[in-house]
Amino acid sequence: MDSGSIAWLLMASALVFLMTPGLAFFYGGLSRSRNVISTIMLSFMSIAVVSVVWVLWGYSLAFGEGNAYIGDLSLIGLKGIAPGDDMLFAVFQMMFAIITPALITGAIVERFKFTTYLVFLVIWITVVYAPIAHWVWAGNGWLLEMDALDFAGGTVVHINAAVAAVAAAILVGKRRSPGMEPANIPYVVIGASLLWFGWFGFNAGSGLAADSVAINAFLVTNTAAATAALTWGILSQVQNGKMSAAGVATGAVGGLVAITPAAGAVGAMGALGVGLGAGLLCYAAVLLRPKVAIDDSLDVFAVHGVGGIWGAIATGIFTVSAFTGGIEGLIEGDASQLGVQIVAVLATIAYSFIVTFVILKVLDVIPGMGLRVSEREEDQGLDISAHGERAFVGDGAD
Amino acid sequence: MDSGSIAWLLMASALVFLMTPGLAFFYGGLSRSRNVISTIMLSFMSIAVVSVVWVLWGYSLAFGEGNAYIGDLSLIGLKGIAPGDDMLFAVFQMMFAIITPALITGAIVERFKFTTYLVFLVIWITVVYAPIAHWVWAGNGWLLEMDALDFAGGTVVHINAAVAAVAAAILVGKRRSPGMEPANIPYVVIGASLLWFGWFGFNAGSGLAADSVAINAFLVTNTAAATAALTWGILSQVQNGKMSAAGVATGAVGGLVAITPAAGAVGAMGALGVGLGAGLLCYAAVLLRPKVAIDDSLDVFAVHGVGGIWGAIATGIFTVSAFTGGIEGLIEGDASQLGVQIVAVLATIAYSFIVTFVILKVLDVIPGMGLRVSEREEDQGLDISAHGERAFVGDGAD
Amino acid sequence: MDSGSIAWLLMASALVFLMTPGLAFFYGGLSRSRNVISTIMLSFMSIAVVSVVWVLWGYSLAFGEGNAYIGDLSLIGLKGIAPGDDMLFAVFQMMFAIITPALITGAIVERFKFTTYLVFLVIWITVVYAPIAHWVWAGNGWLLEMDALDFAGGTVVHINAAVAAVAAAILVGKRRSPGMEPANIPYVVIGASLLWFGWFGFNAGSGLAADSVAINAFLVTNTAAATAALTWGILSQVQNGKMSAAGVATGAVGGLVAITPAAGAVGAMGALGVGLGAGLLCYAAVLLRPKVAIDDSLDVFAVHGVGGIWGAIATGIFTVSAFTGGIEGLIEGDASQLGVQIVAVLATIAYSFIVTFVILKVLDVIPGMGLRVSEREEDQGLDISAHGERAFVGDGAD
Amino acid sequence: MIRIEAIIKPERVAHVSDALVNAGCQGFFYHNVTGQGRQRGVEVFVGRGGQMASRSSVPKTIITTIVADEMQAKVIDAIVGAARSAEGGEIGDGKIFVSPVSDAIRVSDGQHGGDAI
Amino acid sequence: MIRIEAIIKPERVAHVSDALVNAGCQGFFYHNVTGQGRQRGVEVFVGRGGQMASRSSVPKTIITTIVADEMQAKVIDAIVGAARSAEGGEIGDGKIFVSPVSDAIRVSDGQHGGDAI
Amino acid sequence: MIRIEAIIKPERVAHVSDALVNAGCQGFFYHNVTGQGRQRGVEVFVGRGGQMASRSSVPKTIITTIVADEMQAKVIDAIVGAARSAEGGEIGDGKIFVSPVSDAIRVSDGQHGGDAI
Ligand SMILES: Nc1ncnc2c1ncn2[C@@H]1O[C@H](COP(=O)(O)OP(=O)(O)O)[C@@H](O)[C@H]1O
Ligand SMILES: Nc1ncnc2c1ncn2[C@@H]1O[C@H](COP(=O)(O)OP(=O)(O)O)[C@@H](O)[C@H]1O
Ligand SMILES: Nc1ncnc2c1ncn2[C@@H]1O[C@H](COP(=O)(O)OP(=O)(O)O)[C@@H](O)[C@H]1O
Repeated sequence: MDSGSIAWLLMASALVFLMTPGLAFFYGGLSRSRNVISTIMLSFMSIAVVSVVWVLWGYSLAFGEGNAYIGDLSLIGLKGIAPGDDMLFAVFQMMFAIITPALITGAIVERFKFTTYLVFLVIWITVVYAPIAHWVWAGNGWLLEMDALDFAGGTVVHINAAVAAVAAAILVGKRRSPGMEPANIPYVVIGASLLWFGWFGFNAGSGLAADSVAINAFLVTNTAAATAALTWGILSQVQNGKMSAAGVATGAVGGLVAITPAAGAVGAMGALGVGLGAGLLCYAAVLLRPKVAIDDSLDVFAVHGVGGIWGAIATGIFTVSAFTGGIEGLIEGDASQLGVQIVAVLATIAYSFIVTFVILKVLDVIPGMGLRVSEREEDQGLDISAHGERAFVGDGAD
Repeated sequence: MDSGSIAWLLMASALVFLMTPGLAFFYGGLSRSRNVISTIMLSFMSIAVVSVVWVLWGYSLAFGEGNAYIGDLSLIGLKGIAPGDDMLFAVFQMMFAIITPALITGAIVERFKFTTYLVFLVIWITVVYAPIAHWVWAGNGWLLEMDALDFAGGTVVHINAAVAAVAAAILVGKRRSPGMEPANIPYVVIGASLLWFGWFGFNAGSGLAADSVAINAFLVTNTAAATAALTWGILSQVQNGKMSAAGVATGAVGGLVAITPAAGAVGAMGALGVGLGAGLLCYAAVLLRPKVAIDDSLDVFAVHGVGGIWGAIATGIFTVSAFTGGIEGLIEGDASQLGVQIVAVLATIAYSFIVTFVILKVLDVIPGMGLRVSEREEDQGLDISAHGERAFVGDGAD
Repeated sequence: MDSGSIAWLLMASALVFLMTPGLAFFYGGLSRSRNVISTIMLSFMSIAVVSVVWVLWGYSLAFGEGNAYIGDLSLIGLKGIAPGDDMLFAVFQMMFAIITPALITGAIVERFKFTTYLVFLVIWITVVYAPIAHWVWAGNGWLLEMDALDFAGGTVVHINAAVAAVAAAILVGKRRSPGMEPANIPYVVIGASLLWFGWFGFNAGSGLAADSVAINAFLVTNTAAATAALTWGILSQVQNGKMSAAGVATGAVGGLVAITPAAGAVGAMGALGVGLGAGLLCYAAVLLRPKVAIDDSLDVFAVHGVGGIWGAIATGIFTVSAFTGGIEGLIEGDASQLGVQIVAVLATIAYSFIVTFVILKVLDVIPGMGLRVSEREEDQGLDISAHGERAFVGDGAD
Repeated sequence: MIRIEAIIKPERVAHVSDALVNAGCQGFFYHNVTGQGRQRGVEVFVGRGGQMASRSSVPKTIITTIVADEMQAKVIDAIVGAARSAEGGEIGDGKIFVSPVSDAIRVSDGQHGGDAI
Repeated sequence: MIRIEAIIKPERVAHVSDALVNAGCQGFFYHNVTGQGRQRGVEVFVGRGGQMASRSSVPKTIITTIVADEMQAKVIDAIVGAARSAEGGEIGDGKIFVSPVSDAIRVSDGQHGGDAI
Repeated sequence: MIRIEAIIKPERVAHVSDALVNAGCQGFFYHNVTGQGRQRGVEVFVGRGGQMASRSSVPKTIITTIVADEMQAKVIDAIVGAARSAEGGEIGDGKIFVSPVSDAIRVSDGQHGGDAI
């Protein structure tokens, strides 16, 4: 890699890193005030845990030679990876591995047992994330071989996390008494802003070079996010006569999710379409969610699942062959890419749901583990019961 | 562009992007607590709205061929702009177009009707921002042809926004009962910090290359901001015996505004002068503002107007011909550049004020529009009345 | 420098800049609520003051030719430094000079007199920071000549600040009534996150190029931080049955401190060792601190001192000759580097402690200065008494 | 001596405190509470902001003043005048409660009784 | 008329306010306080999170309702039932205080006395 | 039973609560309010921090304890002693109000009256 691309990839890695604290604040602001710290920690600890796992064996399992379905242990401890392009790739990819399980946590806030979660993190990265990353991005991965397009991780990151979130929400059960209003809307907005900012690295870094692909990815990322945010805002205003800030922030995230797989395959006009669809579909999904019996508390599926699936399909629709070196989308007249995209989505959904479900079932019955805190701890709020801290201390004596 | 410059411009674009959330928090912290969300949303929605307008027709109007006064519609939808240098320029410029109207909103917080604001955004970018950007930065713009120096947008962004802010404050009228103390000083500081951080991209990216011009712009940006912050702090301490954190943050922003047009034309010593002047003048302007009948609530004119005008003039004074390829400043003995700078300032002021005034007058009388919320909504606070949300929910039940 | 390296260094400078606001929030969140602004301002004003001092004479004293112990005044006002590599180096180094005294302030929050602090800043940068920076990083500095390894400033920044913090805490005395719980844990987490984010620039920028050294530094920085955060989290959970978010954030900072001198000399496995050691040692130090009579309020020594010393020694242990161009560490069989590292640490400790102590002693007796606020001001909280502001204003009337 | 406590809309605090001063009130204090009464219908967005719900409890502010018995009518009139919505009185405008106080002491000089308030 | 004021654990507010509504309470309000009583033992991390300490004062919520005298027993029963810990009553569950109120006035229509509450 | 309510400077809470414990007070609670009285002159920066203004209302803390009637003098003395400014008493040090309480109930065991406080 030339020094310009190294500079951009270093920076893009730092940007993707910042997305996880951004997510921590996004989710933290949406929780009720007695669970703000615990929600933040669910994301923040993903940085600590996954960084270590990735260096030790995660990268090797995801990107080691292996076979079409999983890597191997040849690169354990990053053995044999000298400072250079491969190491930079390992670093950039690490940031993706960090944020993916953090996304899941939106479904289980305010009641999941924290220590069990830490164990879950280790296992999930190993047996769910690493294989799916291998399928999509490793040279010999079976989905890559099928020419499935997933520029920056729509399936690996978003659909994967969203489906795992549903499995986790089913198994941990509903919150006993969910708060009504989000605790801190400014946190939601700063969280969404940091996510958006970091997503420039996520998408525009995924071409692994500072070149015209990166420039286009940057433009379409911003366009789709803005379009989806605006769409959500207008829907909110029209339906309720008020424009929810949390809603607009959510719309932006939905747009970012949807453009992720397509960022290397569409232009600005395609991005408008992707963003518009994301705004409409995620909005509808969030409205429908309370009608479902599953307490996916912060709407992980409605945003990352619906947005991610829409993005994967939209990639099949809007793909411009000029960007993809020949692969055509539906609009250009070729429906076959759409089929490939759907296979990739379905495979991810099936694998992620089943394996996540099994992991959690097992953790639930292991003595000393268990998925759920006690009633008392839940009532008290996890900030005090699991972390021994209060988010905001402002009484006279302090 | 080589890959190093692409890397820097991608990053600079992301940095300038982050300035608008930074501004949202800067302004949000200065508002009273029942209007924190609404103040944040005035900035945040500029990202959503202007990003879309820019891609659709804004960029074309600003940078299409056209004539000396405005571009044309040849680049509508970014048609014909392949991924590459031009697209990168369009992205970088988009971030400037986003933050400019967001700056205006400081003058109208706590009472402007949100839906009207969204319409205003679309119109203002189209008929005020795009033409002025064309004058100053398009190859055939009349101010560029005059050799007016505006490295990173002192006139286009700051003076323009400040003058529009005055027009808007006049038309929307005073707040019924302004809060006394800012709601959240830490937000003001983090906002100012993100602005400062992003301004490195704003100024050091404006040379469109990772080269010695960028390095110098980076240095002088920091120097002017620090000098102005320190100047304000000392004035505050001497006059009141206490040093206001909001004041120091404001001083920094004033310094950043003032160095913006000069960042490509002065060295470190010039930056000290620019910063010192900005600190003194903005401080004085903020002190004088309550004596004026116009409720420019968060002192947009005192900071961006006064700072911007000072910066444009200072550029005429401190310009070093070694940086500008021959153009000399007053200190080097040539007064003519000062004259050119003044023409650019006056043209911007006149155009921006008149056109903004007319736009708002028209919006005020269109049925269903109107500039101002009802008394009841203003009393209740716009967070609840326009956004259906409370910034901080911390009562026992939540 | 090629444009890729310029791009990276510009960005790295911006990243290191952002660390100081990050620190402001990290420390601000750990204070009690009536001192949040004042704690933030102690860091923030370091940006304003040190930026100016650095340009005027600080850089010259640190990196001017001079002798083995200090630079000279040849580069005063950055005279003769044309825009280019040297200016970029001056900018990058400026950011280090800014954060170092800000680190000290954790030891003196809630009682140190603000105006005296500003004077202290100017003197300390001049007579403590600049010489030590010269020893370690200037071409003719005596520690550099000894081949002491301090890649990114473990001694210059962290040990130096920590020792000065102890001197300051001794002289200013204990707080009259320390708050029990931190005022705002989310601020602590966002502060730590911005520190971590910025530290990528701090360490991976210190090789002054976008190359394989930077890539490795980036990887080991993240690895050590994550390992230390995880170590602290586990210790906290095992000892108390709860996992403190402030603790995990502190662990991360400890890991970042420890890897700083080693980032150019170790690989990923070495970073795991450095991080593990940092987590264990800083945790132990924080536990022991209350047993000491010195009120180093926010544990500057326990984190930056202990972490920094451990990092310097660990560099002697884990250094891999492949990275350092021949210098071997203890594990590779050469104990001599360890000796050199210890000399560097001891010299820094002795010089920093003694000179800081003397400076403060003198400031204490100068009429109008003095180190400590009045009892009344301390009781009232420094936010109101020194800054005339309240951090959070949320009562009905506002 | 009596305590007069008014639970009002937060946006009316400034009006009410001005009215108290005009009515000759020596001192008072206020703080925010969450109240529930007949008023239904502060519509707020819930969750991610997709849909609105009506909160049964709404933010209110309580303003409390301790006055001499004979001030009761005057103070209540002042509060009612200032707290009532511009539109002429509506549900949720608030309530005033009066209760007995047996003594008051000023901390600074230890003065007791009526002189202390 | 009487004021019934219950100082309870914050996490019980929703239960208690439901119970008040069921007991026929017209209105009430609540806010957070910091309380100190016999309860010792909210363990919190201090400083940088290295060690825990027991806070003598703990976060509590006060919920207040003004009711007619004859409601006293019913309301108190309702509160006790809803505020007591699932486990069957423990230190720190809170206290209820009853005190006299001499008048109530509704701001919107100026109505006085029992009809106003 | 009486309620003793002291409105004091926030920075004195720790002193006052220690004094209450020493005076044998079983329990108490406190919360922040905004108060207005004779005290003028907390100077705060307004707007962007260019100029200062004197706030007529200032942050205060109310600390409340319910005690047996005979404790009145002792508790008031304790509060006055702890709340008065080091300098020996000044405007703004606060006020103490005493009012009647008719009953107290402990939630955990349902105990009534004097034994409950
Ligand atoms: N009996 C009561 N006890 C305590 N607070 C009450 C009582 N009745 C009403 N309130 C408070 O007064 C506020 C206003 O009362 P509400 O019934 O909404 O409207 P109105 O003031 O028109 O009667 C409520 O939010 C509630 O907190
Ligand atoms: N005499 C009192 N006056 C005021 N508040 C009290 C009094 N006694 C208790 N409280 C409050 O009630 C809360 C619960 O009391 P506590 O003694 O902890 O447990 P219990 O409710 O089992 O007696 C305390 O936090 C305190 O704030
Ligand atoms: N009559 C009153 N009713 C309610 N609160 C009062 C009354 N008088 C004073 N206060 C409260 O007591 C606080 C202190 O009173 P202030 O008049 O400032 O000084 P002092 O305590 O010296 O009289 C005020 O902030 C106010 O909130």
